[in-house]
Formats: sequence, C-alpha cells, structure tokens
Amino acid sequence: MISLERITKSYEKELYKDFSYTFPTEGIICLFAPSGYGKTTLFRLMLGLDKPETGRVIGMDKLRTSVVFQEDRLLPWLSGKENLLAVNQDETLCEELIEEFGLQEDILKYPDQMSGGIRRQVSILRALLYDGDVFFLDEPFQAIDIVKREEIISILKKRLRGKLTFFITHHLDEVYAFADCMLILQGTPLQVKQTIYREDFCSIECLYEKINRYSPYCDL
Amino acid sequence: MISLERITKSYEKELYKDFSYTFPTEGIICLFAPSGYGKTTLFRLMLGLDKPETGRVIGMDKLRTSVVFQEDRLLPWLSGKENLLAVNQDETLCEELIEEFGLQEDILKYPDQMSGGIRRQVSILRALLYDGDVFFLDEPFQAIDIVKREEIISILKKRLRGKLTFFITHHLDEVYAFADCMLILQGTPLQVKQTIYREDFCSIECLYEKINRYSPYCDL
Amino acid sequence: MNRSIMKNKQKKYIRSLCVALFWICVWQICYWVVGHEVLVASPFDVGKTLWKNAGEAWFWQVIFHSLLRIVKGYLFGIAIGAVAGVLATKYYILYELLYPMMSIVKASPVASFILLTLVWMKTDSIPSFISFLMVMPIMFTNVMEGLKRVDTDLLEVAQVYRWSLWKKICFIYCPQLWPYMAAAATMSLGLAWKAGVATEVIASPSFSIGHKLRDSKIYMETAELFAWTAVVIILSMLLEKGLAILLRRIQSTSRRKIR
Amino acid sequence: MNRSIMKNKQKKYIRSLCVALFWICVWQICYWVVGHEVLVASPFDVGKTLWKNAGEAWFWQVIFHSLLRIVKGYLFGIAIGAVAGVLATKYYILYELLYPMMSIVKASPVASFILLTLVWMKTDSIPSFISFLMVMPIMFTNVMEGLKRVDTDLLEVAQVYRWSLWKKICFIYCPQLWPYMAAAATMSLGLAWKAGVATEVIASPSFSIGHKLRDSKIYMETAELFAWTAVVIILSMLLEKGLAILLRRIQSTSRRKIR
Amino acid sequence: GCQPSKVEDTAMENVGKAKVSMAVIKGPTGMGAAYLMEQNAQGLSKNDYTVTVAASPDEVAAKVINKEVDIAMLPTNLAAVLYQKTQGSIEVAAVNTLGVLYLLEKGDSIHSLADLSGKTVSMAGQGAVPQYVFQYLLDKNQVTDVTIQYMTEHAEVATALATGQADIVVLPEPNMSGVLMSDTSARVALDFNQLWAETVGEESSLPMGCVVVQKDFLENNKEAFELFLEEYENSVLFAKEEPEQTAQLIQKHEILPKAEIALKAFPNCNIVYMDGILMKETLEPFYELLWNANPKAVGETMPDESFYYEK
Ligand SMILES: Nc1ncnc2c1ncn2[C@@H]1O[C@H](COP(=O)(O)OP(=O)(O)OP(=O)(O)O)[C@@H](O)[C@H]1O
Ligand SMILES: Nc1ncnc2c1ncn2[C@@H]1O[C@H](COP(=O)(O)OP(=O)(O)OP(=O)(O)O)[C@@H](O)[C@H]1O
Ligand SMILES: [Mg+2]
Ligand SMILES: [Mg+2]
Repeated sequence: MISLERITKSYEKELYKDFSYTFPTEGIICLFAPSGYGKTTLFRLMLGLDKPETGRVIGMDKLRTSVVFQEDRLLPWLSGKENLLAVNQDETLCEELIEEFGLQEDILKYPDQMSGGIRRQVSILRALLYDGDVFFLDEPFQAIDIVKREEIISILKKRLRGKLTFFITHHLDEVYAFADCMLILQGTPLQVKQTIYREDFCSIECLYEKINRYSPYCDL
Repeated sequence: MISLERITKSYEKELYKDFSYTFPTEGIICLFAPSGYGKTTLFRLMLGLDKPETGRVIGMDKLRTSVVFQEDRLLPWLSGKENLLAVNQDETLCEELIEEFGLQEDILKYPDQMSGGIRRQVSILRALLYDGDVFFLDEPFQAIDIVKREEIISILKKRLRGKLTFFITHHLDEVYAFADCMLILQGTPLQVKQTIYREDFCSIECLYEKINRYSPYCDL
Repeated sequence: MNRSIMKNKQKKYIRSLCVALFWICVWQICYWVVGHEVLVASPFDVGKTLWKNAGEAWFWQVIFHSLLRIVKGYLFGIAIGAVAGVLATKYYILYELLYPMMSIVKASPVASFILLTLVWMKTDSIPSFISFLMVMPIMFTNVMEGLKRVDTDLLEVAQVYRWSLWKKICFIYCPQLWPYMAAAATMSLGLAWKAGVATEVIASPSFSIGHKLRDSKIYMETAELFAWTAVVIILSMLLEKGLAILLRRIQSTSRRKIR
Repeated sequence: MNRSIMKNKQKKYIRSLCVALFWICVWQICYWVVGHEVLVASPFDVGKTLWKNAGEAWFWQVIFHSLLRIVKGYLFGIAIGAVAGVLATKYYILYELLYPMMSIVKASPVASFILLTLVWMKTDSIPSFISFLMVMPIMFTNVMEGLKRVDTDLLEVAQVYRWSLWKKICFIYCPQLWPYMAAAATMSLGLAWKAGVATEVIASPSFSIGHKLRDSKIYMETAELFAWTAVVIILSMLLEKGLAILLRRIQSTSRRKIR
Repeated sequence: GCQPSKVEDTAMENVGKAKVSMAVIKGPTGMGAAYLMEQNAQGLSKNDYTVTVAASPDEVAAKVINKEVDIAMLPTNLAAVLYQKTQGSIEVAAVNTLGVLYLLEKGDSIHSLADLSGKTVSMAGQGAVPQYVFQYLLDKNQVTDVTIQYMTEHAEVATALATGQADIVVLPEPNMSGVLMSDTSARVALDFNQLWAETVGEESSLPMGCVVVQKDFLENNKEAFELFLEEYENSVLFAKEEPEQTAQLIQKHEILPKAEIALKAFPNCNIVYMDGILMKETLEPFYELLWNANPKAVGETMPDESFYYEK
C-alpha cells in the first residue's frame, strides 16, 4: 500500500502542505488537476526524483516502477528498439509488444526521425516492457491518434490488470475509457476535492457534468 | 491564397505523392490524420523548413508565419517573458496577452521551471504576440487543462479572426470547439478523403459518428 | 541569511587553505626524500626568497611586463581563433584552407621557426606571439565543435519568426557556444601562460619572468628558480580565478542558464 | 551509386591537393620575399632533402622512436586525465585537491623542473612525460565540463528503471561525454606532439626528431631544419587524420547519433 | 642501441677492472674522450667505464648532484657552481678544453681588438661566460666604444651573420663551424684564446671545459682515477695526432653528428689535457674574472683549495 504522509513541497508557491493520502493497492487512478498545480511534482516525489520538504512517501521502496514521463525522454543516440532493450533484454516480449502496437517499421528509427505520436508510443512500450509493479503515466496519449489510442488503451487495460497505475490526463474521454477512479485535485496547496469511481462515471457527458458541478477549477 | 502543387516527399515510405491542394484564404483549418502519417511534415514543407522532392508551395513567400511547434521549443536560457519579447518588442501587447492568459507569475520562470501545460501556453502566447499572417498550430493544447483550454480557444478565436490558421489535433472536442473546417487525410501516400465544414459539425457525437462513417483509419 | 553566507565563505577559505597546506606538505616531503637542495628547494626557503623579492620594485615590474606580453597574445588568440572558427564553419572552402594551417600551427615545434620569428619580430613580442599560437587552435577547434552542435530545432524557430542574424547570434548561437568558448578560454589560459614563459626563457626579453628563470637555472639557484616557478603558478591560478569570475559575471548578467 | 562515391572521393583528393599546392605556393612566395636560404629554405630543396632522407633506414627509425615516445605519453595523458576528471566530479574533495595540481601542471614551465625530471627519468622518457603533462589537463577539463552537462532528464529515466552503473555509463554518460572527449583528444594531439618534439630538442635522446632539429639548427642546415619540421607537421596531420577515422569508427559501430 | 644517453657496452675482459661511470656532453668538451670511449668499447681500457653521452650540461649536472656518475666533463663555470652547491663534494682534475669563442666578420677589417673601436658586435650569452670574457678583454685592452648587440641564442647570431643583419659576431664552436660551412664569405677574425694569452699573460689560456670527479669516489678508487687520467691524457694526445680517425670516432660515439663537422671544428676546439699546478693557475684567474663580473657565475664564492685535485 502506497501512502503519502503529511507531505510539504513548495516552489515559490506552496504546492503541497501537509498532504496525506493513501492509495488503493490496484487499479488505474487518474489524477485530474489544472496545469501547473503539481501533478508531475507529485509523481516526482513518489518516484524519489524529488525530496519533500517535510513528510514522507511510504511503501514505494521495494516496488519496481514503470514511468512514462511527460516528455518522451528517449535516448536520442539509440534506435527505438535499442531504447526498449536497454530497459529489458527480453527479446520475445519486446517483439510481441511491438507487434501489438504495430510499430514493426518505426521502431527501427532513431527518436529524431520519429513523429511525435510514435515517440510517445515507444515511451509507453518501454514502460510496458519493463513491467514494473507500479505504473506512472504522465499524459501518455499525447499526440496519439484516436484509433491508435483506443487500441493502446485496451492493450494497457489488459496488461495492467491487477497492478497499480497512476495516470495523468486533461481529457475526459481518456478518463472515461481508461481510469478506474478519478481523483479531482484543486487549490494551492493542492487538495483532493472529489473522488469519482468507475461505477459513477455513467457516460462522458455525465462525467463532464459531474466535474462541472463540483467545479474543480472555480478557484483558479 | 496558399496552395500545394504536386508535392512529393518521402522518408523511407512515401508520405506525399503528387499532392495538390488549395487552401481557403481564411478560417481555422484542422488537419486530421493518424500519427506518423505526415502532418508535421506538411507544416515543415509549407514553412520552408523542409524541401519537397518535387512540386512546390505557392503563396507563402510574403506571409509572416506564427508557429506553435509540436514540441515547445522555448529557448531554455531565456525566461518566459524574454522568450516572448525575443519575438516582438511590443511590451503593451505582451502584457495584455499575458494577462488574458493569466500567466503573470509563471511567465517570469525559465522553461525548465515551468510545468508542461504552462510551457505550452507560453508557446501559444509567442505565436499570438508575433501576430503572423498565417498560423501553424501543431497540437497546441497538449497538456493544457480543460478550463484553460476553453479560455484559450476563445481568445484564439477572437484574435485569429480573418486570418488563416492551420491546426493539428487528435481530439474531436478540440476540433468541434475550434475549427472552421476539418480536412480528414488518410493513406500512404496521404490523401484528402473528406472535408467537413463547421455547419456540418452538429455536435461532438455526430462529428465522431461522421468520422467513423468515413472510417478514415480503416486502411491502417 | 547574510551571516550564513559569510560563514560559508569562511569555510571555503579554510578549505582552500587546507588544500594549500596539503600540497605544501607534499612538497616538503619531496624535499626530504630527494635530499638535495640543488634539486628541490624547501618550501621555507622559497617562501623566504619570495618575501625578499616581493619587497623590491623590479620584482613587480618583471611580473607586470610578462603578464602584459602574454595576456596580449592570449586575447588575440581568443579573438582570432573564434572568428576563424566561425568563418570556417560558414564557408567550407575556408575550412579547407584554414584546417591544415591550424594543424601546422598546432604541430610545428616552436624551435623550428623561432629563428624566423626572431628575425621578423622583436624579442619583446615573441612570447606574445607564441601564446597566441597556443590559444588560437584551441579556440578554433572548440568554436567549430560548438557550432556543429547548435540546436537546429531552435534555429528553425528563429527562421519561422524571421529573426535577424544579430538576434540569432544573441539568442541562439552565443548561449550555446558559450560553454565551448568558456572551456577553451579556461583550458588555454594556463597553456598560453606556460608557453609564453617558456618562450621568454629562450628569447629572454630583459624584464621577463623567463629571463629570471633562465638566470636562476644557469646559476643553479634552486630557491630562486622555485620562487619564480611559484610566481608563475600563482599568477596562472589568479588569472584563472579572475577569468572564472569574469565568465560567471558575463553569463549571469546576460542569461541565467546555459546548457 | 558506387561510381558516384568514387567520383566524390576523387574530387576530395583533388581538392586536398589544391589546398596543399596553395600552401606550397605561399611558402615559395615567402622564400622569394625573404630571399635568404638560411632563413627560409625553398620547398624544392626541402623536398629534395626529404626524398634523400626517406631512402635511409635511420630516418624511419628516428620517426618511429619519436612517435612511440610521444604517443605513449599522449595515451597515458588521455587515460589519466579522463579518470581524474570523472573522479573529481564524483568526489568534491578530490576536485579540491586535484584542481590546483592541474593548474600547476598546466602552468609550470618545463624549464623549471627539467633538472628534477632529468634526475628521476631517463632522457628517453622525458618527452613522453611532457606530452603526458600537456594532454592530461585538457582531458581533465573537458571531461569535467562534459559531466557537468550530462542530461539530468535522462539520468532520471535511468533511476526509475533501476539501471546498473555500468548501463548508465554505456547508455548515458559515454554518448554525452563523447564529443567533449573527442574534442579534447583531437585538440591535444597536435599540442602533445609539438611539446614532445620541443622537449626532444632540449633533452635530445639520440634517436629523435628533436635531436635532428637541434643539430640542423646548430649547423645552419636550413633545408634539413625545414625538412624535419615538415616531417613533424605531416606526422601530426596523419596522426590527426588517423584519430579522426578511429573516432568515427568507434562512434559508428557503437551508436549512431551523438548530440 | 637506441638509448638516448648512450651506455657503451663492456662485454668482455672486464674481470678485475674498476667500474667507473662517466658523463660526457655532446660537443667540444667531449671530443677528447672519443678514443677512450672506443678503447673502452673494445675492452682495451684499464677501467671498466660506463659512459653517458648527455645532450645538455643540465643532464650532467643532475647526474653529478645525484651522484650517479663518478667522473664528468663539464663547462668550467658550471663545475665551480656545482662545487658550491654540493658543499664541495667534487674536485676538478683537469682542464680539457680551452677557449672556443671566436670573433667572425664579413669582410677584412678586424685584425685586433682595437679595430673593433666604433663597431657593433652581435653576440649571445648575455649574463654568461661569453659576455664576461668579452667585456673583460675589451676593458683590459681599453677598447671602450664597442656597441654590443645581445641576441638570445647563438643560432640567432649565426643567422644574423648569414643574412647580413650583422657583420661582426662572437660565436662559439660548434656554431662557428656551422657558419663557416654554409657561408664562405665569413672569416675568423679573432681567436679569444689567443687574445686571452695576449691580455692575461703568455702562459695563460682560457679554460672552458674540465674534468671533475666525486670526492667520495676518489676516497676509495684513487688508483682507478689515476688510471683514468692517464688514459684520458692518451686519448687527448691521440685526438691531436690522428684527427681524421678521431673524427670518425666522434661520429660513432655521437659526440657530434658528422665526422666532417668534427674534422672542421677540431682545430678550433682547443682540446688539451692540463692538470696539477698548471690547471690551477689557468682556472683561478678565469674564476676571478667571472666572480668580479657576477659572483653568481661561480656560485657566489670563489672555489677554495680543496676544489683542485692534486695527484
Ligand atoms: N524546478 C522548478 N523550479 C521552480 N518551479 C518549479 C520547478 N518545477 C516545477 N515548478 C513549479 O511547480 C508547479 C507545478 O509543476 P508541475 O510540473 O508539477 O505541474 P503539473 O501539474 O504537472 O502541470 P501540467 O499539467 O502543466 O504538466 C508549476 O507552477 C511549476 O512552475
Ligand atoms: N528526419 C526524418 N527522418 C526519417 N523519417 C522521418 C523524418 N521526419 C519524419 N519522418 C517520418 O515521416 C513520417 C511522418 O512524420 P510526421 O512527424 O510528419 O508525422 P505526424 O503526422 O506529425 O505524426 P504525429 O501526429 O505523431 O505528430 C513518420 O513516419 C516519420 O517516421
Ligand atoms: Mg505535468
Ligand atoms: Mg507531428
């Protein structure tokens, strides 16, 4: 079980202050908050890439993490395939995943020869290939077209079953299609205003309405 | 009037072959095509950043261009404000726009201190501040939250009135909210399969259906 | 806040002192091990000699003249190397012409054309010339390397927003060239200084550290020799420190973070 | 395809030839302008001397021994400079200790401790040692600079995916350090060569280019002097070319694009 | 053998011979030892010598300080300096080279020091023996209006003469041979050795090179050293009698690069063997001259009695 204990973190403005939360042990959790309010910062804190000023993150020590960063962060001097194998030597799994994503051709290119969407898919592939215990996906579907996105979501759903996944997005259709639970955060310092579970999603429109009702952004 | 004349361009696979098209003189034109099929490449051809193998782009010579690249491409050694002023010294317009976007605080930071969404907004601001004759927006709303996105769309609509804008996105809600006309492209080499005008958008759902009906991605 | 900064500075000085003491101890041990005053002078003797010399006016004159000569060559080298690097990147034909010349300059032993230079130049300007020759190819190489690695993505931004050449230079080229040029400037300072002094040893203009070094070597006055060597080293360190401060100041006033 | 490559190669050779001719013309003009055979030998005489010498076995022996000596020092300098750079970046205390030493090495004139080196080393190894001293600080500075600029974003990737140190070195550090190390290696090759030969002139081990330079200078055999200088320059260019090819090969076999 | 400091191999017939290590500098001071080196190489010498042919006085000085060599051939002034710097641990045993300085001119106007009056003379070696000697000679001969233009290196002076930038120059061997070989219009006008004799006294000569020996070595190997002196004297005599053969040996042992040069330089190098009282009487006025000009040139104090070796 991963939990945050009275975390404080600030850059100029206070992003988190005495923030505590305990996450469920599995499922896809969507973090939904306005731009620049600290979602990526929370990821960094949990991954140990940043230290909180006070408080601590519990339960992450022994977990292997798969991360899709907000930027692609592929190694520019390795081809797509090499980028994947750098993370896990398992050739068969790699081939299998590449085929599932339909990237047989593009994977041989170098990152600067790929289109934005393909780079993004390779990032996701890298996370899947490493197959960590917890997944951190920071806007993973940026620049990926609608059809591909649906395919990838169904692949991810299959492969992430039983694991814990954190997922950041600004698109309700992605939340609707992918998340099991949606944490709506707002305010400075950031706080959890609302938790909506899959069973309460009903439809995209109704999700949209729910969010509007709680007007998470009214304090902008 | 901007038009493409029998353009051919290929990387390994042929992206464009004898591609001709004449764009309208104003309005927001959305290019809708799968990832990695050549949208960004088309922008680069039109901007003169890439040369077509055969054919030519007509009517771009004397036009000033405002571009939001698919990546942010802010100068990392300048603060947000400095990045803006590098493009246009007009302080008052700059202040006005910053205020409209509500970025008074964040604009003083350096790109590596900004969140993804804020960097994106600064890119859009830069394009607006330069105020070119033609706008090229390559997925401009990546990483921007829903409320902010709506605000920005309305600002853009106001400021881009009477100009020609090219706009790439993978989100139908953005198309619905922003575009005047939608070019659906498909195939390798890429071809225009369908043009849908604003008056035929009806609603997002019906847009989604229309696209599905023409199944632009069925040849994937 | 202010107090903690002061404390920090104090700490730094103390650490520098410790390092200096460490190296002086190493020196003293060397002295004991070697056991010949003629080969290695003791730090104590050297200190005494330095102290004695520092009281005299000519000491400072010698230093001043040597400094002037070498810094002149160094600055020219920096400037011309940078300009040549830029031009050679821009015009390929110039590269073809300049590259072999740079190789020649880098490789040809000073001894070979010191005769030539002696005929064409006054003894006074030879050390300048040699330190110039030392610095120029380093700057040239680094500027070319830096220009090769300028971010093309950002150049495209400049292109679509129709930036003037001047703006491009200020906002894109300079910040990216900066680390390469700074590295070249730092790296070559010591080398120019050493080569300049070495040339002074050969060409021996009358007010020069090299002249003093030569004399103390001929007469085997090891303490004097070491004292002058210490002067060379200390001056080099001071120059480097000064350069570092200067570079940092230029960088911080113009732009913050240069990757 | 193949033919066009061949044609391209031909073109390149022709161009190189043109450049060489250009510089030889400049030389010939210098010769005419100066008008003293003792000062500037004519290209023709130098060519003749070279041709004559090239027919003799000792010529190649001399070259071989000089090369061996200097390349040895160069390689040591590269290796130790790189290691020192890495360690100094990793352990701050080492930086504090090494940095002044590097400044001393960079700045202290060889003449000062030639007596010391003469006592401790055979004349044969002094040129190696001096070229070592030339290369090491350059490598040190560049490696430190390169390490300072390693992309932290990519290091974070390595951290979250729990890469071993080895993997990090192979995939992140090496590709990013590469250009800095390559620049240092290229830049210092010529300098090491020159400094090595200059030291040979002073220490004059018997089979050495420096010795030959010295003799031809004392006996005013200007053609000989220029011929040996030409040998030094040609060798330096060949070494540089060889290094460039080697670097390119290493880079292309291991990884394609290194920014 | 491609060792830089050539170590002559002594393979055979060395039983019972004393081992002696010796350093020689390339150039005039080493020329007299060529025959000895050859004998040694063939195993015919009375001691077993290990000979180092060094490129520069520095190298020999370092070896003397470090007691790596027992016997060394050095410039005379360096011998005095080393004597002081090593607290008197060496002795000078013989003078082996006399004056090697010459005054050259293009033309035919200088035949005595007095002719220099009003002329400009170019030379190197400011602050060193050449300056002190030349100045001394001028002073003693009351020639006061000579302009001396100092250059940095002997090679530069030679070039200046060859290119006509200077007409009258002072040069030592072997640079002088270099000039004479490449420039036929230059003429040796004055021989400093001769001038010295004329100025100081008929018996005196200008000592430039000498043989020194470590005191420690002497204590235990007096006989071996006596043998050496004997052999060395022979070697010098041989050189004087058989210049052609010696020139070949000089080339062979890399004291000078070519036999022709050696042959040409030979008469100008004034190789001698001079020991005992004669040596002392030759050296003392010379050291006094240096000391008067600049005490540092002899190591701050005049060498005392124990500097001079007595048989
Ligand atoms: N290194 C830094 N230095 C200064 N401020 C920083 C730094 N990193 C982040 N910030 C600030 O912290 C805030 C939160 O940043 P963060 O990247 O976590 O936002 P986010 O929620 O991920 O936004 P987005 O949806 O736009 O990615 C931003 O206002 C940003 O300016
Ligand atoms: N420099 C290059 N070298 C080789 N191939 C390239 C290069 N640039 C682009 N391509 C290829 O051209 C194709 C089109 O790329 P482009 O960036 O135009 O796609 P896109 O339509 O913008 O996709 P996305 O929506 O993912 O951004 C891709 O398959 C890409 O691999
Ligand atoms: Mg973020
Ligand atoms: Mg794109």
